[in-house]
Amino acid sequence: MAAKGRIEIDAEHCKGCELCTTVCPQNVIKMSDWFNVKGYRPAALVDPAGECTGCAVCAVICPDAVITVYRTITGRTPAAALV
Amino acid sequence: MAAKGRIEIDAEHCKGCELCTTVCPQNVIKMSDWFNVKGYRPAALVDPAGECTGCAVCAVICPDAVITVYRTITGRTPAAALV
Amino acid sequence: MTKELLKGNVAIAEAAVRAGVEAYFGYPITPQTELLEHMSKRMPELGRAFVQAESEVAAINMVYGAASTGKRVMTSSSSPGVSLMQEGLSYIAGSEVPSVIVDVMRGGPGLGNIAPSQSDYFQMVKMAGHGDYKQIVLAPATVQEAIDLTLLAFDLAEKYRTIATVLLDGNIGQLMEPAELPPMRELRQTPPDWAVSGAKGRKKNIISSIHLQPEELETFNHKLQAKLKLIAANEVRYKEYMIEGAELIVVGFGTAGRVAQTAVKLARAQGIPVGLLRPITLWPFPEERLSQLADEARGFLVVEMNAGQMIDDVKIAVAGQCPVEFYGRTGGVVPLPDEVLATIAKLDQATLPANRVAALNG
Amino acid sequence: MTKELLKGNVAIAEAAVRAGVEAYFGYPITPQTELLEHMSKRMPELGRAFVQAESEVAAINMVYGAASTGKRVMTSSSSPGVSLMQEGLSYIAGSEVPSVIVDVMRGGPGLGNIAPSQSDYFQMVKMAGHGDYKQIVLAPATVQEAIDLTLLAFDLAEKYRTIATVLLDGNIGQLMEPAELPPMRELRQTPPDWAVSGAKGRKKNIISSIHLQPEELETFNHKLQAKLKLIAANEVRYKEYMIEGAELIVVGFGTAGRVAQTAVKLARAQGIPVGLLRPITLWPFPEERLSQLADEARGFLVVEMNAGQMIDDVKIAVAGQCPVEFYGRTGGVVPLPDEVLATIAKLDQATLPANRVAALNG
Amino acid sequence: MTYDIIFSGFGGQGALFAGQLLAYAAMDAGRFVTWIPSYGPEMRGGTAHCTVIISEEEIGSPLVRNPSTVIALNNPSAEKYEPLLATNGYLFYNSSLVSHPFTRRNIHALAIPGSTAAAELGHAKLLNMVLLGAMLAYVPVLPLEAVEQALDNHIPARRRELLEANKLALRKGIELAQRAVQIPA
Amino acid sequence: MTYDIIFSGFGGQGALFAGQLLAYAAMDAGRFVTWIPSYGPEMRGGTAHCTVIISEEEIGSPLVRNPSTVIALNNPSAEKYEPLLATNGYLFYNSSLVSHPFTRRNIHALAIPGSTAAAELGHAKLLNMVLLGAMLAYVPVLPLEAVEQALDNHIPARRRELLEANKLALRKGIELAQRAVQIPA
Amino acid sequence: MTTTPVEQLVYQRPAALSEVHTHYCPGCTHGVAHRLVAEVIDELGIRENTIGVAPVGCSVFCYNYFEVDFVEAAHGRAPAMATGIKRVLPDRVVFTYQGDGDLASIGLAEIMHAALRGENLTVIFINNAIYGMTGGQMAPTTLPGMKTTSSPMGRDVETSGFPIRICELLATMDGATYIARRSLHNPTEIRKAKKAIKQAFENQLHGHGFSLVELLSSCPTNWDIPPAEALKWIEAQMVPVYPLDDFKSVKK
Amino acid sequence: MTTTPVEQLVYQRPAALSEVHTHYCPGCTHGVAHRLVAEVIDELGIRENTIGVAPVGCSVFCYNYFEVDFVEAAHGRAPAMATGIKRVLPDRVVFTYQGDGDLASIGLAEIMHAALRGENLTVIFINNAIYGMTGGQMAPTTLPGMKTTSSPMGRDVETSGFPIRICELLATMDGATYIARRSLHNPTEIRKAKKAIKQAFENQLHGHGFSLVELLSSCPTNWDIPPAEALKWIEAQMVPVYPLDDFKSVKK
Ligand SMILES: Cc1ncc(C[n+]2csc(CCOP(=O)(O)OP(=O)(O)O)c2C)c(N)n1
Ligand SMILES: Cc1ncc(C[n+]2csc(CCOP(=O)(O)OP(=O)(O)O)c2C)c(N)n1
Ligand code: SF4
Ligand code: SF4
Ligand code: SF4
Ligand code: SF4
Ligand code: SF4
Ligand code: SF4
Ligand SMILES: [Mg+2]
Ligand SMILES: [Mg+2]
Repeated sequence: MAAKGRIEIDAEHCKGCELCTTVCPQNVIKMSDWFNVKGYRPAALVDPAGECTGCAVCAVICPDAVITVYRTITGRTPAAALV
Repeated sequence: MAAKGRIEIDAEHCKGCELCTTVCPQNVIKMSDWFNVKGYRPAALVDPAGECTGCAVCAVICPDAVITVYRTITGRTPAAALV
Repeated sequence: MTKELLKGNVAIAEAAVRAGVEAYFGYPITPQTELLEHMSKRMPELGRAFVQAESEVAAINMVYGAASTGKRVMTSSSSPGVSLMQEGLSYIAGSEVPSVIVDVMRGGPGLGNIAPSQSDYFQMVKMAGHGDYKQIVLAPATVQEAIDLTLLAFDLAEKYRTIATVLLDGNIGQLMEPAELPPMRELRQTPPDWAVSGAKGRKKNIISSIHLQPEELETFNHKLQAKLKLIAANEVRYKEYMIEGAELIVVGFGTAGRVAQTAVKLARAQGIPVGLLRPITLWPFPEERLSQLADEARGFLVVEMNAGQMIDDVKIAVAGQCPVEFYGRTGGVVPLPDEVLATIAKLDQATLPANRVAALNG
Repeated sequence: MTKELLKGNVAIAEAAVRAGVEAYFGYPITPQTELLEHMSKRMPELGRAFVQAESEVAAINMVYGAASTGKRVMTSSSSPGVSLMQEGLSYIAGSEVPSVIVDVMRGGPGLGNIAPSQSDYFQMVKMAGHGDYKQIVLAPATVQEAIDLTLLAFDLAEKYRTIATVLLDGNIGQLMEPAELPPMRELRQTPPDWAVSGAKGRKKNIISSIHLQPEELETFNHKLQAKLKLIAANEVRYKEYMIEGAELIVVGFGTAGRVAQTAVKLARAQGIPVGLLRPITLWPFPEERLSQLADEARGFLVVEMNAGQMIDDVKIAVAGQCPVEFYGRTGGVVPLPDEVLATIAKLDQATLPANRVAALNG
Repeated sequence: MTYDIIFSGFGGQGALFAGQLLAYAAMDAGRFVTWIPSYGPEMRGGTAHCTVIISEEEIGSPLVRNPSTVIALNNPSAEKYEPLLATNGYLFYNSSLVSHPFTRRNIHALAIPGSTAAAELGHAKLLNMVLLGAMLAYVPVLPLEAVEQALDNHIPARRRELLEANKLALRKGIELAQRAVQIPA
Repeated sequence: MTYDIIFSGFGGQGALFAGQLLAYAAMDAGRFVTWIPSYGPEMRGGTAHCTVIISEEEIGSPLVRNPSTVIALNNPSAEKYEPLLATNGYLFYNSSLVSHPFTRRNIHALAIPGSTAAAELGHAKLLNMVLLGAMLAYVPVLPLEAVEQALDNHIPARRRELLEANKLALRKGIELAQRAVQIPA
Repeated sequence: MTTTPVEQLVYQRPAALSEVHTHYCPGCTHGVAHRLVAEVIDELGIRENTIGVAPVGCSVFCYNYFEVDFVEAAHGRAPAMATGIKRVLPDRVVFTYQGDGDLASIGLAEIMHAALRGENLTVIFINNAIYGMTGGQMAPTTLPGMKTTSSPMGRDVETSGFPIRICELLATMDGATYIARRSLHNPTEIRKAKKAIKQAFENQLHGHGFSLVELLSSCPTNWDIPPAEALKWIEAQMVPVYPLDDFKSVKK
Repeated sequence: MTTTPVEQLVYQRPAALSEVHTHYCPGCTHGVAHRLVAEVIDELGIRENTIGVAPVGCSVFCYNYFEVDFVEAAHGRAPAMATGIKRVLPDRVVFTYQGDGDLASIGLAEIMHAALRGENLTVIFINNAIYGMTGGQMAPTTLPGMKTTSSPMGRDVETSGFPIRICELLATMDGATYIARRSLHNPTEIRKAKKAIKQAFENQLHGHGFSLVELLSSCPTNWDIPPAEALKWIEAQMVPVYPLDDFKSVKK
């Protein structure tokens, strides 16, 4: 009963600290190679295989609270927010 | 081997707090009925029977350090100061 | 209301209570302790806040916090304690929360002694904290004035969102005189719109003294200076005594002003044409009135219980129009009328116009 | 010795080291932090005392302690930190232990900002602590002066057993200029006779600021005031620029003085007869020299990086002989030469004698 | 008429209270009045004194150099104030304790055996009232009744039980004053 | 002759060091010189700039409103200083990053592709030297040799290994300046 | 029982956190601490009833980052200022947010006395072992041997003393009711930190008295360690000196 | 072996105590504490090598009572002043003598940081549960329910907090090496107090670091209890709140 997830990163407010990339268990967050207006390379979800589980671990560590997490659970009533 | 003692009270610097009188085991310190220049009734050794042992307990408690204690020991080399 | 025989310190405390002070924070120090002690009894009785702070530094910052909510708050101390409050005062000035401070001055510098003095003039009037601000300084000379000025301090503090201080020497704090207390005021129910109180149904409020960009801080300072100008224009207070026809002007505040008043009376009895101006507001200073008087006067005598501090402000007002002499006692010594009288007589002699000297000699 | 490119803050620190400072106590604060950081490296290296104190209150009291032993000691801070030192400074003044304090001023009031400012003038010059004292206030305008005045501060502090301060705005602290450091001085070996050091073979020494009896405290205050008079008579320092033939006098210290200097040069180029007096000692203030200049001058312009503080002292010196105008920027904004030039030009116009106006118009 | 009166004694002898009582009486009588204590270091154990000024006019200085009247409850006070008393001034001293030899000829020094009288009245604390009474006999600042009234009105609750005794002491003072030896006379 | 030069860029682009290097060179050449940084809030992450004044005479104000020369390492600096530059002043900008459209006709704005050049030279940190070199090509404040000498004398130990690279960068700057497009020309 | 898949929002930025870019350096866990506090405020529904007290330190501007009424205190005096507020508005939730220089150095007397008085306050204490704001000087919490700009040879305990353990100290005081240390160095610890913060606020709501949560936090900039490594450094270096625990938890 | 009886001096006023009348109230145990310190100074032979730091409080004039070099500190700042002295004269013996208002209220940060830094100082701390000098206001050490001139209804722990236990607090600090509480309420306890004071000075002589001896002391005047009863009050009321013990004793 695998959960499928997805995150949105507010790239203009991301500071490119890379913390999310180090904690994602699915290893689906990568740093972009472009700079945002503040001069940082923002993180981005790179998840072609749909491996993100929506576990929200990335959001838990993001110091700038720029990650929004969604999850689709097949098979049962969605759980309450986890954080 | 009883020790015989004696105290001297610097009456002009005594503040008449009475603490010495409350701790003397031989009960040989009494408050005078005259006033010193500072307006206090000084304590005094009243020891007609020579009961003071020179135990120095009075000196230990005197907040104004106005008591000097002497002791005569018969029978052995005098001990070092006790306090 | 009838008069009661009241001690200055207690009168100020009770006046503050009647004025509706909702929180008092202070730390014991002689000679203002009766003020704190009175508060320790009255405030809990009335269900208001009293905290004996761990220090004057903490006390002034408690004032800062409570004042940020728009409540009426005060603290009191004496000279060394007030020195410790300077950083806090600067923050309060920088964030414009109304606060009332009472300073019952004692002898300095350092630990000095607890005898009456006026040597906090500079630190209270010129503003001792860093940055450009001024605080209103009210200097009572009688117990009744101490009461009235305490009330005024709360009103001015709120009207202008500023620090208002009551500055007295230990003598006025310890003095008993008949005086009348005001009736108990209603407490204000709704906080002013700038106050913090929880952002319920409105944008959040922030109380802060930071303006990181110099230009922003300068804009704030312009606003602050404009307010200070307004206060200077509106709130000057002083009392004159035998000023009619006076050719010599004595200037003194608080106890020194009272002593000078007796000396002026004695001098007039000797035919010396002298009058007294007793500043009630030390800031704003009655500069304009003194400058007017200087147009006509032969000389000024400043009497202070310090080594000469208010004299700077008198000199600025007099602007060289006539001599400004000084008589001061320091270290808690209170000048007595005969000393001041002798100084007046000397000034009289020294400034007699040539024709009168001739007349006297002739 | 050759010149080095030195930052004001570092230059002061190293100058103090060369002057033989044996203990430094301080607390980090921008814009003086480089000073403390330099000390944190240099002092332990030389086996001397460096303590990062828990606060400015602690720092000044550590200074008080170490100075009581007769050793050379110093602290440094910036405006809010200096406010916290006021009680301690009053104690030090009251017990006459030589101490050196550096204040690198920033914008206020309150937390304000960290940009350069001169708004501690009152708190440093008028003395912000309680009681009647003054401290020597040296105001460098260049890095070389910062070095030289730091040395002088130690010498004067010891000579007069007083507080000597070096007062600079953040700009001078951050500025780099070529300057020459003095050679390393020998440390003094024997403590002065008033110092505490253990009562070995002599009567005990006491360092204290208490004089419980008002008369005793007054006697002490007389002694203190006499010393202050002596300092005022001996230690006035200032620098003049294009003062020959000047009809208008600009007065400014530190960065404001430098900016004014450029403005004066530009004004002279336009034919305006203006000169600059830059006080180097703010206390004692060059009152006499200004008063002399006022005899001849058409007007004064005081330039400060505050809302107008030194202007009081200029007014007292000028004593109404001619107008005293003010140009100030606050909140960390640094005035630029063109602004000052414009103000000079305005003052020139406003004070032109009637005949010259006629000549110009005619 | 302005009266300036100093009350002086050891802490605990009641100098401050006696002065306050007189101040209350003056206030009740509609006069201007100031009461100012010595405060500070000398208080602990040492001497306490206060200055009371009573006048028909607004009072300037609450302190005087040369008081017109002094009440000296102990020897140091007598020593201190003899030279300061105004010419023709009155000095009432507690002759039970004071041994100071008065020498000025241009003052009225009245010996009042206050401590003895107080002891006789049953309470050492009445000393101050005895001397205050004595003063009232010579210095027409206020009538005895005004002071008695002030006692009724302003005596603190914890001293209430001594109310009558205080009044007796005042009267005793008057009586003693009337037969007191005056130096110089 | 007095030169007032502002170096401006992001923190980390080396504006402050470039200014300091020039100041060292000026000092070694016996000139009067002041170097003053912006300090404070804008430093963290934001823009850093410094003003260098080099003169034959004693320097009064260490700050100027209208610098005669500006080195702008990033876009905000170019935006900020274009309007402030003195008439006929020089503005050297890092055209690899700066997109600001210059509009003033009475200044010399020179596009120097500094970041690109620095990258080519092997180290992004050389950007500041490239621009400084460019400036030396147009503004006769000091000869290149003086600046190179200053590098030898004053470069901090931790940057020593970049010494030669720094010199190369200076020369590269001069070269780029010589073929730079001038706006307005 | 199977239902049709629904995409659900699992995490979003808390409403009590303002929609502004903070001035914190990339990867600085001040930001994490802010987020946790904001989440707790949201969950407890106290946003409109809360007053925050900002310190002097890197978090000086935190008044801009929370959607609650805020005051900005003098360096170290936040507990005194909070006391002033709480005493006149006892039914508001008042919290301070303070760094280690602010709370443990210059403001030590104020925090201890607030605890001693049992002020009904919540204190969020950010221990990053350094003075961040002023450029990396030694703090009372700096580790032995740690190099800072004012201990260039490393903190020498002989002359500069030992790291201060605030929780251990405060736990000895009768007035303190909840004293806990947590860390922000990984998601698991961050979740625990949030629980502690929540308890510290709940304690105040229940009128229990003084609560403080110390959070071990990173300063990548002044430690000169990249953000992710900085978190490892917390775990490896700081946690041994500053053990994570509840030091006091009194339910009344 | 019997010898002829010789009268021997058993006790006399210590030489380090000045021959002056103190200003302390009759029966105030500040005097006892002074005597003990003076005796220890004599016994250790350090009179000419010692510098004392007086506080602001009833013992403000203690510089007049000891025959050693002395400085008088600002209220609460004696540990800072002592630090300043000790850092420049490390081979001198430096001690502070402080009351509970001085040390535990306004000066709490300074004493804690001196301990934290492990300053090699000796602190004599007089806990009399009151502000003596200023006329009997509440101190941080005032007992719950105790009436003072600033807690006229008795100290209410809800609003005024709990008694501060300085020894327990300081014992948590790594920099402190000897922390002990004793009492002056009877001769036995006084003897124990002296031993502790001696150890606190010896510690400094051996360079061990920060030592503090807290002494429960009477204030007959402001407690309004006669001297002898005041000592009983210490035993009955204070000792239960302030247990007598060595809280820390590290030999290096
Ligand atoms: C009275 C005073 N002293 C010093 C400063 C300078 N100052 C600002 S922030 C700070 C230290 C902040 O460190 P910390 O509390 O640990 O917070 P962080 O920046 O590490 O989060 C200092 C010393 C000041 N603003 N006011
Ligand atoms: C800055 C400052 N605040 C307040 C005072 C007033 N003051 C003098 S002594 C004292 C309290 C002393 O109490 P404690 O330390 O307990 O000593 P004790 O008199 O009981 O021995 C206070 C508050 C002062 N002198 N300076
Ligand atoms: S929600 Fe979990 S799996 Fe998805 S990106 Fe974030 S950390 Fe990775
Ligand atoms: S943790 Fe947040 S700020 Fe850091 S890189 Fe990831 S999304 Fe960006
Ligand atoms: S020495 Fe002992 S026995 Fe003698 S008087 Fe003193 S206490 Fe009493
Ligand atoms: S203890 Fe000392 S001061 Fe007290 S009564 Fe006895 S001798 Fe006198
Ligand atoms: S300096 Fe340190 S604590 Fe401050 S914001 Fe940057 S990383 Fe965070
Ligand atoms: S007031 Fe108390 S502490 Fe002070 S001397 Fe008197 S009894 Fe001792
Ligand atoms: Mg920190
Ligand atoms: Mg005490």
